[in-house]
Amino acid sequence: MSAIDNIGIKVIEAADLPTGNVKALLHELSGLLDAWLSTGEAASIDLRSLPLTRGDYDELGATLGAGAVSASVEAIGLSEVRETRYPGVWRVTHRNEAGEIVADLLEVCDAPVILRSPVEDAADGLIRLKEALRP
Amino acid sequence: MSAGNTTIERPLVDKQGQMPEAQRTANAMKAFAQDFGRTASIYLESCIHCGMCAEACHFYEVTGDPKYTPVWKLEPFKQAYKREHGPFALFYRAFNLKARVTEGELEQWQHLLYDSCTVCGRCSLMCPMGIDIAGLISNARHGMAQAGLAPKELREAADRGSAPKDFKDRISRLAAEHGVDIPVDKTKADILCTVSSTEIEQYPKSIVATARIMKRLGANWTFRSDGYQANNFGLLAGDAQRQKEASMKLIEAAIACGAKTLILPECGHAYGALRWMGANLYGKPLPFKVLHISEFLADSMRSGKLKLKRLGKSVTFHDPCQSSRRGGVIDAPREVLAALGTELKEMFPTKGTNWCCGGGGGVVDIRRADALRHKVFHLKMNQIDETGAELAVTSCTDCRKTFDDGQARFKWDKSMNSLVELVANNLIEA
Amino acid sequence: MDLLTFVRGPGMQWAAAIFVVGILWRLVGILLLRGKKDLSEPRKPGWRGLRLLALRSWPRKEFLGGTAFGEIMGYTFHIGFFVALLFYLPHILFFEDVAKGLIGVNFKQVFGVGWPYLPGGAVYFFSAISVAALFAVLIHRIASPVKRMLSNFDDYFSWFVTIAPIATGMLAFSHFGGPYPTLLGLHLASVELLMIWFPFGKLMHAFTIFLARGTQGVTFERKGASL
Amino acid sequence: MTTLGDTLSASGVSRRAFLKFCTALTSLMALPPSMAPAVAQALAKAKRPSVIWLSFQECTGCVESLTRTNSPTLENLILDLVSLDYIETLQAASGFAAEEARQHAMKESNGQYLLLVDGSIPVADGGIYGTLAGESFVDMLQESAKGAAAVVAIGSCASFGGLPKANPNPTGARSVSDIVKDKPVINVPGCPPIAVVMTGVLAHYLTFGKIPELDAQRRPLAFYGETIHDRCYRRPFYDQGKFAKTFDDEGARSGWCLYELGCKGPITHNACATVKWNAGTSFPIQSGHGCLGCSEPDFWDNGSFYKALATADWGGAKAIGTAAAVGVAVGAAAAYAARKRQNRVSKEG
Repeated sequence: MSAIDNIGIKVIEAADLPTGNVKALLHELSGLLDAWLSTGEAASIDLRSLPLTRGDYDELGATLGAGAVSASVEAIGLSEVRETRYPGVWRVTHRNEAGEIVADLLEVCDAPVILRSPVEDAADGLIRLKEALRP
Repeated sequence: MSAGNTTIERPLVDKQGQMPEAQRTANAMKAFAQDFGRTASIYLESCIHCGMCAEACHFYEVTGDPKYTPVWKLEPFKQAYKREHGPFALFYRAFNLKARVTEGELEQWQHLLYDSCTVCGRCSLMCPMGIDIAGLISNARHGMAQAGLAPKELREAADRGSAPKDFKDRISRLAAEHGVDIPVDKTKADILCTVSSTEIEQYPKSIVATARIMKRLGANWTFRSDGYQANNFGLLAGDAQRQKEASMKLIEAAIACGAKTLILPECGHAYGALRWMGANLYGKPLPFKVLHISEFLADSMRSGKLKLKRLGKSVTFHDPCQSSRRGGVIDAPREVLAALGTELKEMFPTKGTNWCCGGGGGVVDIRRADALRHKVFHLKMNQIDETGAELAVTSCTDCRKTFDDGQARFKWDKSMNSLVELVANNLIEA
Repeated sequence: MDLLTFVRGPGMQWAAAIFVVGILWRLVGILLLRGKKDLSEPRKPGWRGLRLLALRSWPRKEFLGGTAFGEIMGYTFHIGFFVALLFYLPHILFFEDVAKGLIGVNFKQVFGVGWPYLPGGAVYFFSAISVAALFAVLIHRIASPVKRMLSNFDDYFSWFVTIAPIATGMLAFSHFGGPYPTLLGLHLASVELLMIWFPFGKLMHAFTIFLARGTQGVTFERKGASL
Repeated sequence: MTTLGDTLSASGVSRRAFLKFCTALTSLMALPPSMAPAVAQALAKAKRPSVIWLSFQECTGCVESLTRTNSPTLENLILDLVSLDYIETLQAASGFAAEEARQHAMKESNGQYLLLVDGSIPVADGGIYGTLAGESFVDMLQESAKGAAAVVAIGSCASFGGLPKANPNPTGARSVSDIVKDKPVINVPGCPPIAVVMTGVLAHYLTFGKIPELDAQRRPLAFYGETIHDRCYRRPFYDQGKFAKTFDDEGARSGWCLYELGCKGPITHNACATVKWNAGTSFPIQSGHGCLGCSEPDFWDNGSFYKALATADWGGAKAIGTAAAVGVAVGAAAAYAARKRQNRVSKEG
């Protein structure tokens, strides 16, 4: 990426300009939140399937803000889970070992699945715990 | 197809000459072909079937019958053109996109091209594409006449040639009767006057009036028995040969007496026949000026030679289609009426868009067309009544015949006056 | 070769060729016919007569009664159609390409400023009123006894080839009714159908109107007759 | 055949990691996020298919785009999942050993393996313009396709013939679907296709064991269902009529639509506008250049990349000139014939 920067003409990255898609996204989020509260049906939006520019992402971040919880999960790369200012709306960003985003989601639920400890891992953990207890 | 409620004594279609059907269509095609050419082609290639010309036609206006749509009257001529002469004629013939003209079709179109068309040109004025439909109607009539399918009355009148034969005796009797000098057959004269056969038969006073006016002006004028009839039944019937014969008589008579001006009488189509078609029949520009008598009166007025008493009456002028709308003589009669000190109350519509009286183009002479013509006449009566003028004036004998016939039939309280007689009766004697 | 590639390539080439051949064939086929010279003495000397071209474009008040519908619908269609055709950027780009190809001139060089254009929404509106007027006219053509009697295949087919490009253009613009490439392909196909039919039907009135009004204008003005 | 789940857990990948992997895969395959559990369940049971990659008349752009040697990413992880038994460009073995490995793989999982092809197949002069170890590409493809469960044509060359097939196509280049008629063929066009799209298609086949939904050109609808124009972030400028006139005018600098500069976005089906290139960095339009339409058939022959989509090829001045001449000539002939016929008819009728 660095090579591009030292080209003479500085092209104003049009991608920085917000395109107004965020407003539509917030409407959808309010709909999903409403559905979750009334039917308990969780849902999530894959941000990378939408034509969002960097300006849109910044605007999204600004409007959703930060809530009470922010967690990081270390599993084949870092995954950040942050609750937004609106409880029940979570921002989950998965990265791989190289730090590149492989999935970027907005989840509407009580708590994103990635935070829960899977039963299989717990079973393996139990085996290891018992071994550690053996003298 | 029968015109309203009158019973039809004779067969619907008039036919002349004993010839097989194929011969009639061949003759029609022969005449149509003579009228093909760039102008007819430009017009016939431009119709977009918008139907607006019907809105201008008085026959459609009073009947609402779609068959009276002006451009529909051209159908046989248009068919012939598309098959024989258009840029795609080869394909029209090869795939028979337009059928050949049939005799049955021509017969059917006799009613449309004659009884229900006064060739008044109002449709040409309306056509958004600028097609001179009236002009093409005259062309179409050539085919009908050549095929021996012209209405009986017009065919006989056309074949009769100049009438009445005893023109000279009639004029001398008239002169004696009215104590006015009416020169006939002077070898030399500045002005050759002409009459309409209708004037001789029905309105002799117009001739006397003309004579008085000429005498008052001290003009060196004459009638010529070798060329006196200005109205042209060849034109009305669509017989180009008869039309030429009639016009050539006038032209030769004028040349014979060395006239510098030829004055046409109060007649609509006579003006068009000589003023605008004369030179083309003659083959070279006419060596004399041609004037409608209303133009001559207006000129005399303007030059101060003619002084008129002031009538002080309200007047409305009916514009004869051929001289006004299609001929361009619109202002002259109005100048004369002004000189007569009348208050002109124009009809609506008037001048170039005036409704036709319904009798022009030979229709007034076709007996079987009477019922249809009478329907149209209502338009005229309402129009004139609405002006509330005391006097109704026009400058065409066919119109006067139509108005008199209408007045008699509908017991109309108004009667139509002739401009020339009005002028003659109000001359200020020197 | 899919539809869009065909209509943008050979389809357009053939349509343009037939369009040009047809129009010139018909116009030359008319103009080279035998003309008759008028020997009568004109009422006003001098060759004039093109006033009728303009005069006949506006309805007379005496005729307004019967013709108001036709005039209004006619103008609504033509104005809507030509605004959409001449002020929509993709169309302008096509005409500029043709102009540069034929006469090697770019509109900008000649007038210093590019050909003005309207935003898509405005063009869509003009197209819509144009389509509405066309439907009104079709219904009138069927309902009115006069028009129905006069009408033949040419009238209805010409109506179809005229409305098709506008309708498909609107669909393509709004990406409605199928994938865009197909809609654009249909739009161009309908334009090519119009170009192919144009010289052989009543659409030629776009050219003959000047000839016919001109001829009547000259002959009538020569006589001082009403225009 | 060990399942994928066994392989992953054997290599110490926790269930949570596997779940995260499936979420990423679902996003990759452009499926709705709610599908992640279904993907996980299917993936756990999937068997590691054998994959054979044949490279024919190609520029290795597709392989380059797929492997993206500069940074190992999820794509490599996918490649670890499948046992890539033969890829001539990347494999260490060569010559007889390589051919032997390929024959072995084909025999071993006959009817099961996935055949990936990039590059077009020259058929002119008996396929002489493309041979490997004496065997022409045409024969190699037909032979390898016999035992394949499905064939994936990677890149515009394999999908539609691409550059080699561009006019005048001296080698008689053909696309895979022109030759393989009896096997399901998935086209993944693009010049090259986006890495994520390639792995997404592979992952889909791998996860669900069947072919994703395809459009008329056999392209997966998940990635090629919509045009660039439909998903382009500059679309609002197109609708307002704001167009860049040159590549560095005020319009271009403020990111206006590139329609006038020849962008083929409206007629090009691909996922560049959303998935973007180089892990979401950018895509041609975002970098200021119009889309070339590289995932559409014969895009090389579809007119200049810099002529607006609207300017169809109307034939040029010469063609219109000749047409005009022909029109006048035929018109004159018609008028002449009409005059002659007029003379005849006006005499005899």
